Amino acid sequence: MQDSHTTGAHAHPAPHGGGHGGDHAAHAPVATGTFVLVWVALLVLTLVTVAASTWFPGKVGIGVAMVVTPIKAALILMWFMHLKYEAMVFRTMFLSAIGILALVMGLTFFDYSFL
Amino acid sequence: MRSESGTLGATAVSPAAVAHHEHRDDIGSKTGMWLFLFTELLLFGGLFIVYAVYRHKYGTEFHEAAHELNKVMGVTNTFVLLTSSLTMVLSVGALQRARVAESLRWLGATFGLACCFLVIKFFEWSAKHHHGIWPGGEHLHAMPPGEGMFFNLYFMMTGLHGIHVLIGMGVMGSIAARIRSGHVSASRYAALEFTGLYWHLVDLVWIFLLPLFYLTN
Amino acid sequence: MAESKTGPAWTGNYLQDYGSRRGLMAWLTTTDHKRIGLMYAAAMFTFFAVAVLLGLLIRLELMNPGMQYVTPRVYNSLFTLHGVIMIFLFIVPGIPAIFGNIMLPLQLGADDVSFPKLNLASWYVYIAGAILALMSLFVGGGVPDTGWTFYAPYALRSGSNVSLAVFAAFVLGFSSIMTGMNFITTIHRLRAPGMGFFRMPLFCWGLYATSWIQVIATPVVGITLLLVIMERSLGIGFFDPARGGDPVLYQHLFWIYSHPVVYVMILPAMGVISEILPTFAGRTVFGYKAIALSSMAIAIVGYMVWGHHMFTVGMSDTARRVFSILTFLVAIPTGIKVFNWMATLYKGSIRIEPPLLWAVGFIFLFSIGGLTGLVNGALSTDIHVHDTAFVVGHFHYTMFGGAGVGLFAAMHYWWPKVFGRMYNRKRAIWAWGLFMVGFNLLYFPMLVMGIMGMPRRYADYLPQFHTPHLIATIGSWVMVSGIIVMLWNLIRAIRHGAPAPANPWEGTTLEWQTTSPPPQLNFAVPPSVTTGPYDHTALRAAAAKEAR
Amino acid sequence: MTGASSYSAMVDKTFWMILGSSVIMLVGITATMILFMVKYRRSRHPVASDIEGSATLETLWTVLPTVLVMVMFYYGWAGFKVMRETPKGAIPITVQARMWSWSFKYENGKQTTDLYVPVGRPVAVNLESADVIHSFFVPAFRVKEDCMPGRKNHAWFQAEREGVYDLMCAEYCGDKHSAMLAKVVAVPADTFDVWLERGGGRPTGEKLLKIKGCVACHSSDGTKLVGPSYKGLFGKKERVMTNGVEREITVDEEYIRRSLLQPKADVVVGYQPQMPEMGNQLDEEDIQLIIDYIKRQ
Repeated sequence: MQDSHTTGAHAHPAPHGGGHGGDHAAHAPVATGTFVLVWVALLVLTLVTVAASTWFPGKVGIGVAMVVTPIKAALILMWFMHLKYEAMVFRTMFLSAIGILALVMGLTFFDYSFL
Repeated sequence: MRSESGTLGATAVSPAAVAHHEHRDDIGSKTGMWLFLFTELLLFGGLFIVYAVYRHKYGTEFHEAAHELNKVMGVTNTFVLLTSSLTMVLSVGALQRARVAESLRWLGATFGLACCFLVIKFFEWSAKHHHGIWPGGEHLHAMPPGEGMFFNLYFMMTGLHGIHVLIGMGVMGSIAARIRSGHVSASRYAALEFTGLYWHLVDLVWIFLLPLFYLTN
Repeated sequence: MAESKTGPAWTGNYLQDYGSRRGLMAWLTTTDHKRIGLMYAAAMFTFFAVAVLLGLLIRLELMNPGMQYVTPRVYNSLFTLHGVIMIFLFIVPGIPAIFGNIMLPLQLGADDVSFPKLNLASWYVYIAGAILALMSLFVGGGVPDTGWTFYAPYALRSGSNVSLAVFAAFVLGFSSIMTGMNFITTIHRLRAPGMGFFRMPLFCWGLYATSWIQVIATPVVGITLLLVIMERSLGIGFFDPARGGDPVLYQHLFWIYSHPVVYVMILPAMGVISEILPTFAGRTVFGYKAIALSSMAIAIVGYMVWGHHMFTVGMSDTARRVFSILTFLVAIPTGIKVFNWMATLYKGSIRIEPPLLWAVGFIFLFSIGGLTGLVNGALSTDIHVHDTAFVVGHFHYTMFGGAGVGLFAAMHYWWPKVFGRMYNRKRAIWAWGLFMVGFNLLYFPMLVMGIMGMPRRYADYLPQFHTPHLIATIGSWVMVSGIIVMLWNLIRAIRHGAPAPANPWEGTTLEWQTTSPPPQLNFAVPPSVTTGPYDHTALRAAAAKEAR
Repeated sequence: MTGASSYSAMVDKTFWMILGSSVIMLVGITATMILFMVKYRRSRHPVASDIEGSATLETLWTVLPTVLVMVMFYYGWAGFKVMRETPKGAIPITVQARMWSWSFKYENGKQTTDLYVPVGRPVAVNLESADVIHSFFVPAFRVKEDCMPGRKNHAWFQAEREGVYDLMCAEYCGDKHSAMLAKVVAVPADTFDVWLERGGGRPTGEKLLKIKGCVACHSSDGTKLVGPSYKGLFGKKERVMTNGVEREITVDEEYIRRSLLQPKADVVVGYQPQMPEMGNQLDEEDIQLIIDYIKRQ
């Protein structure tokens, strides 16, 4: 698997659980401005959703929410939760977990949509 | 796939030597943290499945019931949580740059915003409670099944989310103490970073709860 | 964790006390993965014994038609307890908690798992869950009588102590999640130098697939069980048709977890078999990548087949077809494993030892379990056998004949490593023979009577089912005597067995490179890896040299 | 066990097809393993050869089983399709399941505790449950479908031979699950028509109690079962739990009516609140007939 960060040098001895920060995982701190920009984007996107649901209740409002909400989630995941800066393996794991949830939900609807 | 083999194979490490050499595996810890976050996602995921099924079954009732919720409070709380996510990353960033006091200030702000969120939530819930709308309550029990389902889902999902906010606040408190005592610092900030990851997850869940409940009319 | 292993240049093995604590306290506070594994074993086999006893009582009551020894209510509690204990306390933690804990770091060449403290915590959570489960027997409205599946709306109406039992299952889920998180991280981070993912022993692959299921699936059942408790206490009505809820949704949520979890039970057992066969065939495994990747395939496809538990509940016909075809897909990677195992015996140099016999027994019994599963996968035939003794037979062939026998195989394979003692070979083979005969006498009649139309969970039955019931009950006695001989033989070996060499079976994976039993830090010299896990060349060369 | 419905032969064919290929595979696997273990045991074959794998073989034993299981799926599906497509003109019968008895309601209002069906004509069963999940299972007909509260499940079958067949509850439903049995009586079509006409109209109070399964839990001879006996019940003073408060009431018409419609409102001390609400199964006239019957006990 694509776990390029696992190197033999880490293999011995066992590390400790829990939270020590340190050199192995360190990446340069992200500029404050980037975070503020993400935050502004999140606020704006929230307003867009609310506006859509207020002025165009029903299909349009829900449609906008269905498009915008995942974008907001992606912003948080990629920047606030640093997935953008992490090794590939973290993104793969995350997508697998979400993928399974989506799959399971989809399969459930083979029952409810066809009743 | 890894091709290079490490050098440790050549050097024998005796148990005694290990005891004196404290070893950290931050990527390992982060892997564990993310795995934990997946379990949280799937925990809410189960409720999202329940929501999806009943929204499908009781579409109109859900729209009716959603009118009862206070959209202003819901949106305000979204802003509060989004802002708290910002203060959280700023706190991590400050600690990474070894600005301890600034980091603590941002962490304090995050804590305050979390409080603010809960206070708003409290007013919202108590208004509902006042009208007899709470799980097991008279009014809720008398509602048409679909609307009752909406409110029970609302209380279960925002309640579970609220518990997560409370836990997050507890963790923030203990991390603040550990930053102050120097156990969490610029050279070992992972604990604060993981608190941040957890807090953003709480935010992430709320981002989905907003359209599912407040913007469903 | 490093602190607890201090002691200047300690040279003893992990079974001996070290550090400041002695005796029981040293065990209860240990973070040593091997000791934690043994603590799981002690607790789990206690519960296993209880559940076997309950199973014997069920069989005794069913020996003849009519009610002989217990009332229907007590009978219902008996099969509920048998199921709850066997599933949640024995077979779900099962091989991962015992041999995953003991062997994973050894096979990877690490000196512990990634989070040793979390590992100990998960044992305590397991014990807490077990205590809650036991409490549900004695307090409140009586012993739960819902079956281990807790189906709504019966579980919502039952006056028995369902909430506490459900809460116990919820708590046990956390233990499972913690173990899964620990193993995934360990596998990603602590492999020996040179050990890429595709040089990992196949048991580790089995555990890796299992751990992912534990992490991803368990939370779903966690929230479902919480909702059952909320439903019983607050009447939220999610699963109660009287309040507009849908009992079928409960079954969906329950099986979204509980179907993948049968792979939690079986994948590590398949891993054990994949270890034993190359060792006793004295050759490399056939189709390493096929076996490794089929574990992952089973884990993933296993998520998509839960609906086959629900072919008669009134799901949409579309859903039934979709789940039927997906169910058949999961048979394919399973078949791949079996064929590769057989090919591993081809042109080997085979030694018939107890672990190999258990492994072969696994393949035989699990094949019956898997093949009868095809009857359950096909729609028209499943409609007939669904909720009959056929399903009970099929389930026990896969779970007991598979996961259970896999555990027994693991015990016979790794006992010398874990305790540094050999057990009596002859007695082990006798126990195996008794078990195999008894097992088939017990469960094969269930397949037959299920086809005849005997529903499951019946305290009493119509006279036409008498003969198979009688044979099954007699079989249960034979099988249990086999288990007793086996356990007695193994336990006796801990004190009286001959000392075991480091590598009694000529195994090639890393655990055989350290002493038996291993030292606290597993390896005096941390190993590094240059070949695949089942490379016998070095062993053969050594043997040839010795012969000269 | 021989099948007795129009589609049982089809189900059995699929079954034997799957079973046949399973037996062939099981015997093949077992024989091969034993053969290898004998032929390549160390005393006869001291040096093993390392065969890492074979792409050809892997492909072969991936593709062949895939084809085989898809054939199995197809047969299972084909049989299932027949089972789900109710033929036009099938006789509708409503199956009412409850803890722990069956009753069957025909189009003309006739109700029975055993299921009478004509040979050679399709029967469509609508499956209802008054409380928890039950499952309608007639092994001889190869038919099974749950009586799921909150869902309208259905099934159909056509008896091909005269006879009396077992009908069982296949979904665990509590204390008397294994006693929740009935018979399916398949009679010639003309006999069935005569039988159906004769028994129309409203059953007596005593018959109602039997049809609705009340007698499973309430005796008429004073025996204490799951619920109180009808004997000497009317006019008796009983201690009941109302909203968790114990109080004394006298059994009158009002109380009996409430017990039928809202059984959990007043539960007699010493009994579990297990009785289903009967409102959807009894109309006002039925209730009066039952009250009159209980008065006479």
